[in-house]
Amino acid sequence: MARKWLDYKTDSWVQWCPGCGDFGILNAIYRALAELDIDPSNLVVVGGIGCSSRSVYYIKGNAIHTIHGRAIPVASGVKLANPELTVIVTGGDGDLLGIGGGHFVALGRRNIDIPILVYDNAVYGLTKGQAGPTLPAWIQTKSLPHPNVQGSLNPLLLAFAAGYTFIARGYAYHLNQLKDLIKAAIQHKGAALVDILQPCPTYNDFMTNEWYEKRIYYLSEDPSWDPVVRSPQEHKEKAPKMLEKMMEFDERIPLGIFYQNTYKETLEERFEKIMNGYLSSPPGKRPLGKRPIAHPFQVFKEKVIQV
Amino acid sequence: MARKWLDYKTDSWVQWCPGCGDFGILNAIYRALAELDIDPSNLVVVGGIGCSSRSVYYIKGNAIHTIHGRAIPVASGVKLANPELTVIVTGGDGDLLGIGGGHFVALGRRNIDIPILVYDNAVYGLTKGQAGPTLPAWIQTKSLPHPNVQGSLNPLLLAFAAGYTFIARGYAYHLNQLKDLIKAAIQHKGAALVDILQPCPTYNDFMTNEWYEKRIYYLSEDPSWDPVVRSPQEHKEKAPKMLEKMMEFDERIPLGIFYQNTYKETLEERFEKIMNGYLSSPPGKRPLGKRPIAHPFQVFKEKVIQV
Amino acid sequence: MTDVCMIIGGPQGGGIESAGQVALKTVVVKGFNVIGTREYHSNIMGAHSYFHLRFTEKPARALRIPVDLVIALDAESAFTHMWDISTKSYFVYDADSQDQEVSKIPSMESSLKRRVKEALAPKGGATVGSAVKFVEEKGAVPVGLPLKSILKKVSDETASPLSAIAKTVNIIGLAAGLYLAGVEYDYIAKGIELQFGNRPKVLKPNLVAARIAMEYVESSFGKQKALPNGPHRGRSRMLASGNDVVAMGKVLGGLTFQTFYPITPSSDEAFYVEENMYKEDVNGSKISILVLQAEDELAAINLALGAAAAGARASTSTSGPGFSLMNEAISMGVMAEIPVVISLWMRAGPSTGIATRQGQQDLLHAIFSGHGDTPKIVVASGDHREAFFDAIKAMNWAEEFQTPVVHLLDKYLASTVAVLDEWELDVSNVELSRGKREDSPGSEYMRYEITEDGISPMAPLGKVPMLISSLEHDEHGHVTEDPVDREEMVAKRARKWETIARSIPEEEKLVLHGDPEARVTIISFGSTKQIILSAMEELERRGILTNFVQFRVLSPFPAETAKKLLSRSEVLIGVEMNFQDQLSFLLRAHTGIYVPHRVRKVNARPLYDTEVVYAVEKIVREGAKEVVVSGGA
Amino acid sequence: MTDVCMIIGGPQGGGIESAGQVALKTVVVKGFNVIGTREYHSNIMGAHSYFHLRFTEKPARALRIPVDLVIALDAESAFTHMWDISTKSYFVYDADSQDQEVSKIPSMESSLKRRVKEALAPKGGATVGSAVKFVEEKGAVPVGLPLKSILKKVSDETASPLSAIAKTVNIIGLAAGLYLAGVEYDYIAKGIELQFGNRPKVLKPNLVAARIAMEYVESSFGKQKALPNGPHRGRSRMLASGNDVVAMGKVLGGLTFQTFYPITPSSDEAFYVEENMYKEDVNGSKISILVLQAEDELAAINLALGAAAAGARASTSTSGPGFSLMNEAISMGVMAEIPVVISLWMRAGPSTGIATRQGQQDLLHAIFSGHGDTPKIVVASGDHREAFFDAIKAMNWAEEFQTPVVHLLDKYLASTVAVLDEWELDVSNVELSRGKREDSPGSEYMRYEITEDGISPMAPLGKVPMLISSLEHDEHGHVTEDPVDREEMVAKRARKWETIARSIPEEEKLVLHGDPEARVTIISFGSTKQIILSAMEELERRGILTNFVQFRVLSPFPAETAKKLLSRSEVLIGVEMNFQDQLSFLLRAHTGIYVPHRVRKVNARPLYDTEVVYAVEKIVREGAKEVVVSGGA
Ligand SMILES: Cc1ncc(C[n+]2csc(CCOP(=O)(O)OP(=O)(O)O)c2C)c(N)n1
Ligand SMILES: Cc1ncc(C[n+]2csc(CCOP(=O)(O)OP(=O)(O)O)c2C)c(N)n1
Ligand code: SF4
Ligand code: SF4
Ligand SMILES: [Mg+2]
Ligand SMILES: [Mg+2]
Repeated sequence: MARKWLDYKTDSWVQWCPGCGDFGILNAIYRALAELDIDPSNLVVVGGIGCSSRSVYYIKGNAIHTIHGRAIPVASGVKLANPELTVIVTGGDGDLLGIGGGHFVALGRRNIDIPILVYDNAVYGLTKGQAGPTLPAWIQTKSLPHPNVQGSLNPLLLAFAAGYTFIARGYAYHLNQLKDLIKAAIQHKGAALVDILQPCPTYNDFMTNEWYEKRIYYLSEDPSWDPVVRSPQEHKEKAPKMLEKMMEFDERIPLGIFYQNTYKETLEERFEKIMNGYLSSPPGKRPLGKRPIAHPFQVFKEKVIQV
Repeated sequence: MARKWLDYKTDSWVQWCPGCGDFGILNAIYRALAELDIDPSNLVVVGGIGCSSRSVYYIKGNAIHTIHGRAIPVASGVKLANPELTVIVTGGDGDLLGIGGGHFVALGRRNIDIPILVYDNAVYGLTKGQAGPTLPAWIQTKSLPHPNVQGSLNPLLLAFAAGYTFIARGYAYHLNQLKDLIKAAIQHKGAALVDILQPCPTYNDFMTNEWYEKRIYYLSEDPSWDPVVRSPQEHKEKAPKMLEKMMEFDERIPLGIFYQNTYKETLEERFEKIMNGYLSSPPGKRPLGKRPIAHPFQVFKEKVIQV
Repeated sequence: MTDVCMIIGGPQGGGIESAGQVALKTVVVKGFNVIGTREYHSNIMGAHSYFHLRFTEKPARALRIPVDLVIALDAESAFTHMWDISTKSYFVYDADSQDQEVSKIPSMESSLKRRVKEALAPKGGATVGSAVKFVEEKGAVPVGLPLKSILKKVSDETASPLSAIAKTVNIIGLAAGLYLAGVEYDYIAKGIELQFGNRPKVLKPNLVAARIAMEYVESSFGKQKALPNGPHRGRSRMLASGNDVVAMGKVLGGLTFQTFYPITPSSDEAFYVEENMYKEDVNGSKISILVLQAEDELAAINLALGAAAAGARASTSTSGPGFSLMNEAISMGVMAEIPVVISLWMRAGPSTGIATRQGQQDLLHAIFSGHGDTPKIVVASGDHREAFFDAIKAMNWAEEFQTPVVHLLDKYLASTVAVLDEWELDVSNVELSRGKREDSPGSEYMRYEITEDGISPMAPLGKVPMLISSLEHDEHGHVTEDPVDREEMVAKRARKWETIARSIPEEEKLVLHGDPEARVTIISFGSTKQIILSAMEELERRGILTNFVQFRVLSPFPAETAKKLLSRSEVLIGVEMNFQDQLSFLLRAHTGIYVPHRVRKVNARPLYDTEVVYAVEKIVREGAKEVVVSGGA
Repeated sequence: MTDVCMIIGGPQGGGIESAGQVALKTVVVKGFNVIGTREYHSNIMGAHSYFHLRFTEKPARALRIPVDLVIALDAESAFTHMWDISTKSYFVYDADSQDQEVSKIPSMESSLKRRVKEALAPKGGATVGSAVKFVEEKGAVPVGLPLKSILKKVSDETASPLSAIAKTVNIIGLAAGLYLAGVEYDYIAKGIELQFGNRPKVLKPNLVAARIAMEYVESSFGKQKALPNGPHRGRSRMLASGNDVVAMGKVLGGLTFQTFYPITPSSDEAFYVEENMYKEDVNGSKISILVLQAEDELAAINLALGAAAAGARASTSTSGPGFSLMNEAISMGVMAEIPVVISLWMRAGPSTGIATRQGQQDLLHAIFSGHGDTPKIVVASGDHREAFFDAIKAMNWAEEFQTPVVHLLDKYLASTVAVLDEWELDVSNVELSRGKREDSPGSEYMRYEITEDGISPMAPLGKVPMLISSLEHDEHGHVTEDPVDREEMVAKRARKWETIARSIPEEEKLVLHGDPEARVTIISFGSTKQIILSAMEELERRGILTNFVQFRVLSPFPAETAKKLLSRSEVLIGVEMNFQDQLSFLLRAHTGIYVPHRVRKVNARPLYDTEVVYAVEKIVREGAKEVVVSGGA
């Protein structure tokens, strides 16, 4: 019997403020998991530190609550040690694009099969509302003593530059559409970004629900929109248009899948190529013998001299 | 009397391997500095750790040899403390885009007036030739026991995504063209990237001089190429074409200035707006009094209660 | 003599912080000394938090549990604090919550729920009603406030909808409680005005709410005897947290460059610097400090190092996790000899631990941070006054000795508000210095000139070409691997360290409090100071004469003076809020002196003077070796 | 008895490494024990480097200076090593470089140049010729090789252009030197074959070069007396560096996941694991280890932690700067109780320091790494054999105790090649273990179950839902801030630490070498072991009986046993390669025992047995308190 979304809800108290966009994201995750009928024992949700990262306690499955900014390397370790697991990263814009920015970039180069769900509220929620890396310059949200003097970065372009093979943007309060994006990201084989615009009613009094609702629209409204690239050639042809869409973030903010590359191999597949049998007997599942399998003289023969 | 390029050469022994592309870059830097007639006392070259980062000892001026990956924050500290200084970062692809990737991204958001010269040899030279973040997947250079299973990232796109306002690519052995690019990067007000393709004859036996020479060409060969954007509108219009060029890296590799944004303010200018007089009396130059200027009760009045 | 300790508890975001502020201001206006702190979850809204406050005529040095007054604004607070009540105390609670069951409160920690259920089982089930019985049996007077009807009245009187004035429950509870403690309406009104004075729309309903609450208490429980005013009236006084005073020290101590990456409990310090970063005219001078939020702590400290090299007086501020990330740059600071102050606000670890709670577990990590023989100055402040002056001293030392200085502070100090008198913060004798700063270096300038005291003149960047290096270098700063150069530079840095050890006066490194002749000696460091001092008074009353060696500079360690001061002690007791007895370890390493008795607190709550009294008695009278104290909710 | 110490020096990239390898192999084939290390600059090409080697019939434990043979392939080497020569030694140099002036050598460190100039001024100027006079006066026999004409001959004989065989100068020098030391051509040829056997194009000219060089020496200096063969023949022997043996220990000890970020002197360990990461059939089993180069050290350790949580046997490997960056994750490893081995290869710090040179300055940093009360296991290997077995033990301990384990090693061990006999690496009694690993957890599984020994059963991810947390947590791993939960978990971790301290046998923690009755006791840790053992033999010969307490596990510290072992000692001497006397500090902190005498080496060069002998004599006979030794070029 297939699982229901409620099967993914834990009985932990959900610590978010009333109206927080994170609730919408969490619900969308539940539903995506249910539709994919993922076995909670096989699911590993890895979070950093932040309001958003607490999601790990609210989703039935395995959870690792790591340290600030390091969810991606920890998740990568999990996935590479046991590629059969479904590994998902949940975290904030500060966590994943600020302090964790270097790892965010490195994941693209690796193209490990992990979806990264960025709860993008443009502020540092849990530490009381400082500017996040996606807060535009000169905006002064509630907690700031001065307008933001630092500019914002574009997570979609960043992911593209780094080599992510799935790039999407969703909106926290659009449960169904977001659910579909998360589902697609999980199903995609490779590093996937879903940048989720998430109102933080407590601290971000600029990018509010109203602000977003006025701007957002779906790429899929254009019936000709096809984000999938199946070959380098197709990539080349489609990329400019996709990038143009990724850059659109002002009066109009597009949502949906911007880019999906289906031909690039994952790191797991590459390892299988250089280490036959890696996928079937990965590092996390290889049994440990009672004793070393051989004497070093037998194994490291090139170091041995017959005198 | 204007300075000559030799005025920027120190008498340190230059520790690079014969034929190393770094020599070309160093020479181009000397010449750019000479043409701009920059006072060595006013020049601060900040390096990370790597073959390339040793440049700091070879350029007459102030030098900070920092730690691996941290040249950008250290340089940013210098520049913000004293914006009158000409601050330049020299470093490797591993240093600036690998371990320092997070800071590379953050600099774009800030748009501090610092040119970043990436000596991009696609390997970790000083540690004996491991794969760098710009080495394409499946390439097996000399030192690697297996082909590179990790993919490469695109420094130009990364810079664009992060918010750099000047983005260029040069070639180590094209002294004159490279000199011009570096000059333009120094003259540009804001965060500038010059990604410099740099053959490492000792370890990168794939991306050799021959390999590059077959592929590279200059954007300026197209007389209509104009990388400058002077307004958001112009930005919008020109960006797709620019991005297309940034993505070109296969049989053809374009060199030159891809993008220059002249309307975005630097962080220094933004600080001046919220702190009148910052530029004329910056943190590094403010004199320290002999005593605190006032009693805390006089300064932090909102904490004082008249009982 | 007045000496009242109280707790007001409620959900995060429910006005506990401002109720606490109003309480602080009220009792200060009434002429008392006060100390108050907020305990809260790492959460933005909904989890339990409480303000813990003590006011008295004497110096307000420490908090204690049990308290004389609990104000429980919601059911969770009633359950959480039912153990904290003393005999002859008031327990104010929401009468409407009478039937609320502990199992129905989602935000409560499950093991606390278990404990409540166990404790209340004999009372017929875990409801607020049972909790009230529980405290009553302990001798407390329960005071049920019909919050709903009081709010209704407030709504009527202010002609505002209920939803608009619902937030005044915190003041209702507070006013009721303070009234029971003998504080008259006028003082509370003054406290409310001081808090909300600049927001008239908020001020009005709160004043009304306070009055109605007090009237209700008076009508139901009779008119309370007014407390005589405290002695501390007729002057200006400051209420400031530890975060605040460190920021003040930095601002007045000449800081020009501050970086931070947000982290509890350090960020409020950085924010307060940021709020004060720019002031056109202070005594004819200008305050202008560049405050920059970094992308991470690696950047935060490297930015500060870069700025310092360029001549700025620079600092950064963090907590354990961020400090861990700074290790490599600290090592660079030592090697490249760049001044920087790192304010390290400790909290409960390891790792993320409990981000918003007390711990003193980073002492040894701070001292041994950074690979490769990296001595650095570590100074720990004992209270607000020290924290203020140490913030200035740390900057002086950093620049005089061209070295990283760790200013060790903690969550308790960070969020504890103390009252300070003008003379306590007198800066007229404070000197600001930069040591061998060289503003006009000649062309022969060498950044790492070998000198007898190990300290080289330091010029800012931009004057004359120079080399600064994280690699081993010669006098010029040029990289060298030569064994003789290397040994000379190691020796230079070692001499510098001796200079530092010699230059910082012993009396700044450690302080003996109390009777030098006492046979019982307590050693400790950091924010336990005032708590221990307070306990010592009580211990003396109970016939145990103690003294207390407070370690202020932990590195360089004042070994000889410590030996001297401790030589006469017969019962040596270490009081620490970590489980590795880090100070005792350090003391023994430097002096050989073993500390046989330990008082530990590791439950991530503040230390109370009552606990120190209890533990020291247990040690002195019963010979206990180790006493773990566990107070606090 | 044969006991020869030699140096062969030349520019980086000039074949010094392979000359050293050939020398090692040659003398092993000739039946000797050998030890050899490479000293080099943090540079790819051109800077000076040298191979330092000793062969003997007895165990080859240590290097020494002065040496019996210097082979200077270029002028810089001749200048650099002119002090290193003993009386009755050979000084082989390039006769064509006779007139080369020190001031004309760009790659040389300027202060070394100064010293050379000073030393050679009386000899009429700083040329190689003067250096030759200098060594001659010291009693050495200079042997000038006309490299150019020898190369010409090689070119002629091999019918290859000069440029193609120019690289054989290293073998020319080596062969000439070895011949002078009494090694016959056949052995050298064997050494060359072992080194270049799989590259016939390289092999041939090198054989020719060696022969011509030896013929030249014979014809110019007469036929040398052949050294009798050493006793160690007729069996298989292994030549491996410290990097190699640790990699071997990992591979055979069941490692399945290794990460690294390149850094000297650790990366060669990771590379050797990588070279051996995949082997189809070893005794019917398969080796399959995922080796991943991370983007930085933060990622390296976090990747390993993630993999370990998912069931892998995981390690990472780094040096000081990288280790500094790992602090925060180490703290997480302690809190979240995740096994991981960190091989920490120390080098000369602080900061980037001298990346390719020796130092032992990270002991205290390793122990106190990570904020917030974070005890972890730290084990230091004394030699190759220990390093091999410790690499396995470290993985066992990490998994048995679910904790980070720091395996402390250093640059000297890393690049020192030793000869190992089969029985020395016998693994037949080595057990591999994972402690309370739970592969079939039930649905009630709790990751942090509170147990008496503090260790909870550990299941890999993917079996049954579980929570792993860096925040303070309850038994399930669920975040909690409850004070009682908190104290229980602190106590659990403290009990676990006691379990660790109890479970690791004392005899693995420290070892007493030498006569227990000796009145002079040396303490040390890490790679100084064999050097001290070697010095002890010589000291005994000189009438000073010593023993030596080698500390192997530094955390948990074996305080009681140390006290026992040290109680009888009258002269206690610490030998350390750092300036903070880190081991002595630790010893005193744990036992109160003060180490009054210190031998320090801080010039970033290996320690020599001759230096230990010198220093101990100075202490024992003259009562010196502190002796700094400074040998090495
Ligand atoms: C190393 C480190 N630095 C700082 C912190 C403090 N911290 C906790 S959450 C957070 C930011 C959270 O912002 P974001 O990732 O955007 O998540 P949000 O709360 O907005 O969901 C910070 C800085 C930390 N835990 N660790
Ligand atoms: C924290 C830290 N990790 C690793 C190293 C070792 N290291 C020195 S240089 C280098 C890589 C250099 O590569 P790159 O930046 O590309 O410069 P290149 O040598 O190629 O010019 C590394 C990993 C270090 N010094 N510090
Ligand atoms: S602070 Fe913002 S992001 Fe955090 S829980 Fe509250 S509303 Fe959500
Ligand atoms: S290793 Fe490569 S990058 Fe480094 S100096 Fe040599 S050629 Fe240049
Ligand atoms: Mg956020
Ligand atoms: Mg490189």
